[in-house]
Amino acid sequence: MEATIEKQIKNAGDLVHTAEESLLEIEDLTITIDSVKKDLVKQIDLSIKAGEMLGLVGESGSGKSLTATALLGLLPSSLQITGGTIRLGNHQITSLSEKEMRQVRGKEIAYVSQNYQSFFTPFIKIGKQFVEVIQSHSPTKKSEAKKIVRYWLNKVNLPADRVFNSYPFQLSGGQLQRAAIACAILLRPRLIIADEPTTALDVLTGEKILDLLRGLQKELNCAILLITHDLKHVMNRSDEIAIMYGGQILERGRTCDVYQNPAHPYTRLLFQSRLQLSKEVTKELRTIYGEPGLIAEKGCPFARRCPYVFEACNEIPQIKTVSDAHWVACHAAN
Amino acid sequence: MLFIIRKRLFQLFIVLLVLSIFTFTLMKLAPGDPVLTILNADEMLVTEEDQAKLRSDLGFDQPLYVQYGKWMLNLAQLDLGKSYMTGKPVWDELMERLQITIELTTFALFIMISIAIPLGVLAAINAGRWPDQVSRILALIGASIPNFWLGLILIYLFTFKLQILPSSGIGSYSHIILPAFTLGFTFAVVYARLLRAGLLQSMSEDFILAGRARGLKEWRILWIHAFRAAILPVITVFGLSIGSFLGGAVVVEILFSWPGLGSLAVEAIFNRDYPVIQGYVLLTGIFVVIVNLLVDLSYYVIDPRINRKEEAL
Amino acid sequence: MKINVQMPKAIKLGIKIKNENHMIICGLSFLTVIIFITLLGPFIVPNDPLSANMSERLASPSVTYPLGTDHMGRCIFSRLVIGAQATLGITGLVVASVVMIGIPIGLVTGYIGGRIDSVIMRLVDGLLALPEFILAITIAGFLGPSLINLMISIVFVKWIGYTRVVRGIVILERNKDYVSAAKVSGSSNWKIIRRHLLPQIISPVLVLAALDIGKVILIISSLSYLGLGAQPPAPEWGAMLNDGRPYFQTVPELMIYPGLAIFFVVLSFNLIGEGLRDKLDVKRH
Amino acid sequence: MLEINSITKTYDTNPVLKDITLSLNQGESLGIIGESGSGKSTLARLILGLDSIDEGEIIFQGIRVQHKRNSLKKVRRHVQIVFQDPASSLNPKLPVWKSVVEPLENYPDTIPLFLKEVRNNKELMAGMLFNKVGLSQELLERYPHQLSGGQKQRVAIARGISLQPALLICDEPTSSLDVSVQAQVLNLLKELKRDLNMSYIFISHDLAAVQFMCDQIAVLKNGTLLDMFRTEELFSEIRHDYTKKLVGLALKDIL
Repeated sequence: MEATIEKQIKNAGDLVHTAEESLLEIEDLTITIDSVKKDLVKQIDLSIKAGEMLGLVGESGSGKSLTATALLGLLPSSLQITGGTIRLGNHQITSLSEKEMRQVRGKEIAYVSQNYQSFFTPFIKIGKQFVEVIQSHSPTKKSEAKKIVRYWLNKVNLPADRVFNSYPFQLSGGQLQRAAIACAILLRPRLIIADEPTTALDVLTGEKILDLLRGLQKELNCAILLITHDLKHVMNRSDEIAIMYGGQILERGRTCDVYQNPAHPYTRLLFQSRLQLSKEVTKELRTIYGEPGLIAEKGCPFARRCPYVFEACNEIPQIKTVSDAHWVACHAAN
Repeated sequence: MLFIIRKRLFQLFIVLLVLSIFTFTLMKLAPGDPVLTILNADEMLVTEEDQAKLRSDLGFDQPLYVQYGKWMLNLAQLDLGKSYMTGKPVWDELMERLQITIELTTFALFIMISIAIPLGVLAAINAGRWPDQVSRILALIGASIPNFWLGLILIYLFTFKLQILPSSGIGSYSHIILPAFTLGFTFAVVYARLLRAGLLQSMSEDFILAGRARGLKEWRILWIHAFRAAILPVITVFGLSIGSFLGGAVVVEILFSWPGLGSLAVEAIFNRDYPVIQGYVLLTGIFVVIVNLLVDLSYYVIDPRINRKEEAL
Repeated sequence: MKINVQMPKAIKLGIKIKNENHMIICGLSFLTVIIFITLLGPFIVPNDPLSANMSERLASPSVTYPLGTDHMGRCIFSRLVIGAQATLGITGLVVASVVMIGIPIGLVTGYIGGRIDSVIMRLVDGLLALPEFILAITIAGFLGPSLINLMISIVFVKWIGYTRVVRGIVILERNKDYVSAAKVSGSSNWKIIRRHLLPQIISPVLVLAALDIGKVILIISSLSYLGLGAQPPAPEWGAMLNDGRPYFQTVPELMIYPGLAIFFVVLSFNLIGEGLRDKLDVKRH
Repeated sequence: MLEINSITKTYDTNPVLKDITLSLNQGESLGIIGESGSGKSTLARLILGLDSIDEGEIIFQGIRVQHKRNSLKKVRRHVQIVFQDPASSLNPKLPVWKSVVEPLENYPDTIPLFLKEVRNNKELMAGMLFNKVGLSQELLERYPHQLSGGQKQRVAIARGISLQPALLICDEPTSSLDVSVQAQVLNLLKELKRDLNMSYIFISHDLAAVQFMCDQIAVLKNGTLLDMFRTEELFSEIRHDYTKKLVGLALKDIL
């Protein structure tokens, strides 16, 4: 009894500590296509505190998945980080060697992807792949590793024995995504990157997956970066959100602040054009002009679709503080 | 699993049927009289009676379908008739030569694998850089060079100029090196490209990214997670091209005076020794089907998903 | 040790296009030269490729005989040039017939499916087990060695490959939404095949044909080398190699020239085929 | 207009649709809601005669849909479809305007009101249709891969309305599109429905989209029709538990 209380206190202490200092700190990150010198991600700043969830929202081509790949140090060689830094705890990810980075991956940063069907290698039994992860990070006896795997499979409400001995194709989508989450938390990472974890799943199943993720996060006190194209996935769950467009972050802040007072036209329009169930059926939906591929080369990337565009939008907007912990990059906002 | 075996057995049946009708028809269409061939071979004075007797001995005076039926019945008992030239049973002759050919092809296969896998993997992990270009050029050469010409060049170099390897005959390992390399090389470089393509494909799968994100070591990613998916198309193509492999073996056997099945077949062709040719074709057909059955079965070992796909059929 | 993937498409293309184009251009220019020489052959050869002159046998290159003479005193250069006609002509005929047979059968069986398809495919599976080379040997063996028999036997086996490829693509495509959409649009089966499916198979067949031309040339020359194809004194490259065999320790040129000729012709087709495959992004079948 | 009588469909051995009965009146729109694997797309394919029916029958304006050429051709004159993924529903090797006018080529006697003046000129018809769905004329000669997702879906819609069908089936028309484009396409579909006086069968997993689009809603799960009601009664107490669950979830999104 005392032990658990002690733990609680310790956890609380952690929280206080991390409220000041964030676990993950991305500063000025720029990712460039080597061959044509085009920036796909431009000078973005992000941070996540331990035990919190950051929702990174963006449409296709916004650079959100690329950012995740950069965090894992798995950018393809044609793309390069040409500026900025990524820090996770004490690790300066951008300056780690490939070997050091490998040890960070899986142990400190875990990854859950959208494509649950192809998350595990299709012709190796799930249990074996879990054991492989454990043994890749620390020499562990197989029986010992098995025990750990069983523990976490149970934790995500899967029949541990059956799943352990199954091939990936023998599980349903929901089960696979649970297994993927179990695999992610296997080594108690400090950060989980979940890249559209529910997009390919049914609505109800997806909901359960997100709840599970949220629950585990609380328990493990880890940070989650939830990448999604859909605001609704993050609004109820994440502590902070960041809205990305054309490789830049247009707005970021505490979720409730952004929701109550969206400062960027894009954020506002995204909220307004969302289809919502209501007693009163709307006659016509509010729309945003153009498509996500329409990215302004210069200045504010949203300028070509923005109804409030004016001359100044040719320049990259300064980041303005809307309120405490709520920032926006827009000339029109004040 | 049973499904595949059934499918292949059915194929074997079709192959034997088609091949038997095919060779049987050809034999009947063939110019010249086999009776004369046989009698000439025995270097006797040929009389009309002799001919007629032999003709009825061989059953050539009966209607075609009866001849075919009889021939098939014999075939079912592995009786392929007797060689016109040596008078020995064709089956025995084939088996004797088969051993020698298998020796050659096994060795060639071994050379092929030991070139193809390292070259393919090297090309894949260096995609776009010089090892990849080298493998590409080698593959182009391999696919463009007539293998008998390659063999001739090798003989010229190693037998005539350097005088370190024999150019013909069998007996020792030094005898097998040149023919096996000639046969194996042209296939090896092509398979290396296939393996490279397969590896690049499987390395771009999401599960590879997921594996890296779990912090797996790169060699494990390559050899344990990617390789298995990459090897499937290579095996498939191998099954499909086993025929050309055997065809290549014929040329190589002639070139290096290797007394295997291929040499036997070519000798038989020049001697119009039809039963032997028939036997050779049938044996080759069976061999190809069996290799393809093995290829199919290897899928099961490599990819457990295939079981399920099949159930869905 | 890391294989990098997931390049955005545009970048991938940027790097690749150069390489493919080089290959195609290289192949095409080889080929143009070869075809040019072949067509002009009768006008540019210095000597009659068939006339033997035993007093000049195995002569070294000279003004009269640019590449010297063979064991019967025939002009090697003239024989090479005239030999190209036989090789290229036969190969062209074979590949054209194979394409004409293979495509329609593949289209129809693939699109209609059902029983006709399974019967034909079973048969085809069976035939596939007959390696073309061995079949060609057999036919040559029974019907006597000749170029015509050689052609028949290659066509007999090769069409299967085209049928399979075409059928595979058709089966893949016919279940896609755009074919359903065409059906819903009221298009007839014939129109769907012609307008929607045929264009999908052109690139793969083109690639396959380019690569097959090389293979057919190799088969023909190998069989001629074995003495089962072109018959002496016809100036065929494989046959020339066969002729030169006994002398090649002393006069290796007899083997080198025809071999190089075969190699370069096949290489140019392979360059075109490989280049096209990459350029048109055709998967291997 | 459309009657579906106890339809059953089985693929291999697993039943995809079990005893489905539905009907739709002229001018009304029906939303079909269900998760993947509920059989909703199969239903669409059956109505169009793209798959054969195992049991039961589908009758459209008095014509029985079956695998006979002339019956199918008659039905398809009045029933068209917009598929989920525009990338695969347009022939990649054809300039998009040709895809758009394909139905008009096959039904030379059909003269939709809005194409009356240009009926004998394919290019002009395609141009008019592009206009109708809000696409610029410059895009006519493009190939599908040269268009964005939203543009491709507009092309598919243009093809769908080209015969001015009585019934347009929309099979998840927005689920492969980006969020900011979905609203545009839904608005367009709603506008066209009014404009051309079409009925819709609108298939979706998104309750809000169905509510926005349709007069009636049918709920499918594992091939069974669980619930069917007029859109106004969506929040009624007598809804099936599963429907209530979906509604609850959708309402949770309202912040």
